[in-house]
Amino acid sequence: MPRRTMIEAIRDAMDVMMARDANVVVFGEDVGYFGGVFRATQGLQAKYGHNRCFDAPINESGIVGAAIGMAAYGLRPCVEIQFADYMYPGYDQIVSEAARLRYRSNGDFTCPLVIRMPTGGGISGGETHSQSPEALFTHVAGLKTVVPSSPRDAKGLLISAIEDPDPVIFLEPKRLYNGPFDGHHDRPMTPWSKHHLGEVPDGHYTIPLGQAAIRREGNALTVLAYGTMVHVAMAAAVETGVDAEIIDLRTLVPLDLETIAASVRKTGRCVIVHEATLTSGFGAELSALVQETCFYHLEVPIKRVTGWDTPYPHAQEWDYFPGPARLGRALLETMEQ
Amino acid sequence: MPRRTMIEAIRDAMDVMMARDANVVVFGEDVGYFGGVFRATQGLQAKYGHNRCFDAPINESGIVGAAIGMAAYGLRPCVEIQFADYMYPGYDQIVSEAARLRYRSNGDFTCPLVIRMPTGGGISGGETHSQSPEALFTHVAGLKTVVPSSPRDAKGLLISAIEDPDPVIFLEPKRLYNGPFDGHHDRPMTPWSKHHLGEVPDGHYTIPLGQAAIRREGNALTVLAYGTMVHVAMAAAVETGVDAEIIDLRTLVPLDLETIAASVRKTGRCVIVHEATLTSGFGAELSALVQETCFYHLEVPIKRVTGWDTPYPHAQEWDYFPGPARLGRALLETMEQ
Amino acid sequence: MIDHAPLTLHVPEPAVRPGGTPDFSSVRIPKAGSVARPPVDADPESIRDLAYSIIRVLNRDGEAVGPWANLLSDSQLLDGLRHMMTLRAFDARMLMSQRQGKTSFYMQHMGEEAVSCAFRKALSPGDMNFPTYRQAGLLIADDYPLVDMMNQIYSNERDPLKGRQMPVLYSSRKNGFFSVSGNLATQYIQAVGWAMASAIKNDTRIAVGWIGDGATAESDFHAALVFASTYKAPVVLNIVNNQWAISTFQGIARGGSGTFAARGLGFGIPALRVDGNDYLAVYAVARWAIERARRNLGPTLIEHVTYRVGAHSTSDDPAAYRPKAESDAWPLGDPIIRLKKHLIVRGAWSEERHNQAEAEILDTVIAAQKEAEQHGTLHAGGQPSVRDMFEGVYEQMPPHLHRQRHEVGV
Amino acid sequence: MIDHAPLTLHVPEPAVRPGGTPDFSSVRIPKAGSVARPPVDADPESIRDLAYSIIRVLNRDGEAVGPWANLLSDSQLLDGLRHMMTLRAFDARMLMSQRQGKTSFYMQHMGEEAVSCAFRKALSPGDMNFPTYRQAGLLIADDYPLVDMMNQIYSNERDPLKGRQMPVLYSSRKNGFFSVSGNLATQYIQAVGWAMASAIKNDTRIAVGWIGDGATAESDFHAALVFASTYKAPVVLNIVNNQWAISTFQGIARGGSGTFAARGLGFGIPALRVDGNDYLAVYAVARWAIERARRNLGPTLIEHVTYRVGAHSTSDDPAAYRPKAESDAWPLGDPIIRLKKHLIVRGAWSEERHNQAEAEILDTVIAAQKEAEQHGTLHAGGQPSVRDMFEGVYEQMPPHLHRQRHEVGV
Ligand SMILES: Cc1ncc(C[n+]2csc(CCOP(=O)(O)OP(=O)(O)O)c2C)c(N)n1
Ligand SMILES: Cc1ncc(C[n+]2csc(CCOP(=O)(O)OP(=O)(O)O)c2C)c(N)n1
Ligand SMILES: [Mg+2]
Ligand SMILES: [Mg+2]
Repeated sequence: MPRRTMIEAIRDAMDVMMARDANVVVFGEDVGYFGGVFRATQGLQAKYGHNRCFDAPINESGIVGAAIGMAAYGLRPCVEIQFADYMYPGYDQIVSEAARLRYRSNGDFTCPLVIRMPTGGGISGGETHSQSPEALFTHVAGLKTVVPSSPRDAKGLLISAIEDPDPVIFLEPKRLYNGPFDGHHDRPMTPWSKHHLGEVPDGHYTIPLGQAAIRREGNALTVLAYGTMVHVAMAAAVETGVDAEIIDLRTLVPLDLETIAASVRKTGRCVIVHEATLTSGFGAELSALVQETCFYHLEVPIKRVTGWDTPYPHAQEWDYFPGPARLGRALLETMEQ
Repeated sequence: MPRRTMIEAIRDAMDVMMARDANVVVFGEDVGYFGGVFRATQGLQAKYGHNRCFDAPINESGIVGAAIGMAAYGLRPCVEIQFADYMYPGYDQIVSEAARLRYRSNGDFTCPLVIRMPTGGGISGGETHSQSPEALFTHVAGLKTVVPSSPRDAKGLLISAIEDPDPVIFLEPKRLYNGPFDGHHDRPMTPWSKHHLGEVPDGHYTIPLGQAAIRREGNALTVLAYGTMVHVAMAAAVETGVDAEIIDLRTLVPLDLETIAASVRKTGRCVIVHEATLTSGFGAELSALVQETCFYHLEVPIKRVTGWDTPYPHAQEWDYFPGPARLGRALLETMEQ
Repeated sequence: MIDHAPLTLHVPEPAVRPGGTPDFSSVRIPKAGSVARPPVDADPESIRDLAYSIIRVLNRDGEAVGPWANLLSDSQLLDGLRHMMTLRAFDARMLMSQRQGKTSFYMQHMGEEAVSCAFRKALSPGDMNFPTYRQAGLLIADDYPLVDMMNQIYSNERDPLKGRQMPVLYSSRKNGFFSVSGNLATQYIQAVGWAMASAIKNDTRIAVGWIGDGATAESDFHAALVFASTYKAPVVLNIVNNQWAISTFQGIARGGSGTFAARGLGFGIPALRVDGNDYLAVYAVARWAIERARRNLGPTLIEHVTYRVGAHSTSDDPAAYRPKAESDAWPLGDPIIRLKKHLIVRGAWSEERHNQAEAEILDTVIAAQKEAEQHGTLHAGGQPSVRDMFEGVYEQMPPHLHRQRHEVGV
Repeated sequence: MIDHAPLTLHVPEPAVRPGGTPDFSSVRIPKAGSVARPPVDADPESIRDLAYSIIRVLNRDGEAVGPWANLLSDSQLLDGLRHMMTLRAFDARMLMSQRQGKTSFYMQHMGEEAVSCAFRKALSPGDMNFPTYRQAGLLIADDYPLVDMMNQIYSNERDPLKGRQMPVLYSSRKNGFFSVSGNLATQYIQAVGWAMASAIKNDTRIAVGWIGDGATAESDFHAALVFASTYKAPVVLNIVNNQWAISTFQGIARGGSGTFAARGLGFGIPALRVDGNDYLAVYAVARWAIERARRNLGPTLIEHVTYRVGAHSTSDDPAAYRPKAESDAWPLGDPIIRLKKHLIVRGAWSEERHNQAEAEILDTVIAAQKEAEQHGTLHAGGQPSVRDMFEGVYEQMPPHLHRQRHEVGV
């Protein structure tokens, strides 16, 4: 099976969908001729024409707002926000318009729209190229929120997202674009070609939204992770020797609560990890749900291991980032309690 | 002591501060001559001049952005967003600018800014006049988030907010403007003049940010509430006869976790109530924190009683609103477990 | 810089406030027929004066004059009159319903009826409007059933929007009427996006954006103009300048620019101002702009100069912020009276027929109202279900909403 | 509408792409000295042609000509030259540092040095700039220590911003340099707010906003123009049109409008275009606009026409999206070479002195760099502390941050 980086897989998903469906259009800042600052759309303009893949003015509200109009017309726009940190100017269009159009019009108009955005830190990007704003989407009824952790998932999930009849926020952990980064920033990087989930089938396939994947089976403890943190969790489990079951959520809304609950009922212990700021992060929702559904199976408190409640710093990046050492300590503490 | 409605108390807070500090300025849509659609700023332009209280163009990003510039200059702007539902166009300025200015400039520039916004439903306002977006602020490092539940608190907290050296989001439950609404929408409304917290001292006083208030002592169960839900909780406790301790959080960030934890350790049971959508609402953070700090004291699962994961509907308002009946059932269920 | 006088803040204020005497003498009103009609492919730079004038067709004597006249037949004009009268009667009844507690909220069009009624008639089937809450004339002039509008306003069991949306925020795709948002200006850029989609698909349908004078200050107005200008989108962008936002006069949004239409000039977008109380002028300008869009010549910005005679909504009382007599002093008159007069001058109408039509229209509106009320009003009779609240958030209900609906037992 | 041809989408494209031959022959460059200098209180409508021309002072022969000339003495011009040369040398060293891994990121000014260096000299103490990431000339021309800039770039133990902020996003209140945001355009409306505050306080200080051509598409650009126009804020709003956003040419942001300056016209804001590679012209136009603001005449919009010779940042390679030779073909030349030539023509400078100055400046920059590097670079030597990460989120650290800091044990 062909090996692809996550960027290649994402590009391939758009390519496959643009070829299959003339209503799929792709635009955003620098995505046309140049192919995007992370090159996710490279070659698409040349292949499908200026009509289907083009540069947008630097106006995130305009990008999302225009895409909503296109979606209402009947297209399936898949737009790029250059960094998730820059989605805020478009947040009103996402929350007040895309998310509620079907509901408020009782299905008279709908919004099949995908908004891709690179997310997460680890690239020395400071406070404006590192954020993980997923919780700002999961709170909004009407949105689906997806965070892939591998090339194979990224392609299958993105195809599902483009085919979905409702707006999907597609958060791409940029630190995973080129390899399964596990938080060991001081070690040489493993490329996707050496990882089994770097195997990406050609052509059309989907991974359904709303299904988690168990990345590692274990009996002692459940780790809930998504995106980059899946790989950090794998490293932490190996390094600590904790018999952790690692669940890759893949989709935050809708959430695969069944898989989560089954695992926590089995292990009785749960650690949640994400890169976003702690307070009101998606970990809070996960913690609340696990507590609500598995209360009588929990042996020790659920722990959250996350970015701190500060902006994402430039120089102290690795102190902010919840890496394998910090997560490993949490795993051991949870086992020792 | 004088009795005031919550609107009068809020107006009085601005009046007191404008009189004390020439750097306090007030502006927003319709706040000048007219005094705001809820009349919170009525009379301030006449009293302090067009320089200190004026109408703004309908541009929430402009209102917040200009206020940030003014705060950086050295003023203390206290601006109004007409409805919390309309803050989204200004969200970028709040999150990316106001919240991070002190941090990113290492205190070279600061942002003493208050953003007032009417919040919550119960006025047949449908999806765009009813929202409770507090969790979208609590997730953002650098912001403080306040939700008063009475005239007395509203005035004291707003004065604290205006005097605070950092940006404060001040969410005013609009259903409380005229009385301590407890969710019984079919009963005649009690005015603030009949409620002891409608007694509002004249002149300057503060209620510190970050201190919760116990509104009702109880031993059987702890209810965590804020804003309108404080009064709903009071009604539910009385109506069910559950010996509930009701904590009015008043400030969500910084949070008075000590008061919360002490209560839950005492009661062993906790119900959280808010009007916002369930998923990733502030209740999730509260649940996670209670679970983390009181795990070994919890006898039954923490319950969340909230608005549903739908937009706020127009006709089905009272099915959406977590009223005393629904909360009462949750209290009883929590006691029965 | 010690030699400079201190700076001062300039805060624009309307000429008069309650207690004062309205005075519109400074408002320049060009003579009907006096503004040239350029070819639709004129260079925007060559017609920039249109952004500072007012295109008018009906003169004081009720005659249609000048290069923008003579586009509509008697029967078309009679239709137009009927639409405007229907909208006004509809508004009056629904205002009353709101006061009677049959719904929560209402927004009327008094004085602005010509804008949406006339514009609608210049469009073709399949074109899509992105309206605000004050363009119900688009539906009425397209013969959308009054009873369905009322069902929506009442949030009753037949409400096409299932009680989810506030009154007057209609939606009707098949009438080219995009779901109205409660948020200002958001729909302006969506209109541009829809138009871009039509161009991408090599369609011939065009889009129409609508915005109020106050809402032009919103940032999405800019987004729309940028995108429309860059991609030459086939869209007509309407600004309805009814002189007031809520309590805020248009000077706060307009600032130092002479007109709202002028905003288009910085984008190379042809910009026209039209007498919004002149059915014929609105229609003529609409036709011109729509033809531009349809011929792939790109966007046009139109400022409709009109006046909001009533309150902003049922939630405010304009007496608190402007003189009561201001609407009477408004120099562009009433659109219904002006069209009626024109039709009489044309010999196609009379006072008697007008009175009769008024009575008939009222009957029609009342009949619709009775029918709607049989299906319930906001707090009485048939209601949308609680189930409807949970449905339609997504096409397929996800598990968490299933759980929540189950919790309620519906 | 069956008789209409199908619509098509217009997507602007630059004249040439890699492989093509750069051609700026369609760019209208007015003769130096040919644009009139109106009084600062001229009616904006009467000077709208300034938004479509280019104010230039230095002609091809290096002479300063026309009504905008003769404002600066030899020594002021020599200072200007030194500032620009320092900025260029600084950029070169820091680019190299970035390539050596001493920091994560850098953004250079090559070709645009005149804009910020000249503008700064027209300001008075206390005035406040709201810059983007490409106006370090504002600091250098104000004699801000190079070593402090480098400390920031290196995020080292002396970084005034404690390692929190990305390289080049400086902040220096005392130099009238507002904390640079990583988000585009947000600071434009903040500048207007700061200016309004100054007016509210009857101060005499003015504010200056800065934005790039690409970022004018952002909505906060509109917010700024609306507020500036409405409140006649004492602010100068600069657009640095360096022809490119990242890979996106200016046509995508500009659309059908002839120029970026034209955007101001729809707001009644006087708008000027200036040769951004002409130190004297930038200074003259800055003086004009600043005087307008200071005299309470309100905002001015200035489009600085220049060219980004280097990459957008260290993260991109322009060869991927434009011909390599494009910068050489750029018709406005190099700002340093032009000012140098002018000074030689004036008899105040020579090739030898220039070479000597270049060497001296390089020495100064290298000395600063050595000093900075003693305090560490991004991954080596002195570092800001982990404690610094937790501090400064609020004035007083709230309990939850205390707990988190405690968890880390710092
Ligand atoms: C984003 C947003 N901000 C504020 C409001 C509140 N609001 C509703 S209508 C209105 C005034 C709009 O005035 P204008 O655009 O002139 O339209 P008109 O009502 O006159 O037709 C305001 C401020 C809103 N609906 N949305
Ligand atoms: C809100 C936002 N969107 C996108 C970006 C990413 N970005 C950084 S610089 C840039 C291009 C800006 O171009 P221009 O305004 O012309 O400035 P220049 O770099 O040419 O000086 C982009 C798209 C950003 N920083 N902020
Ligand atoms: Mg209006
Ligand atoms: Mg640029």
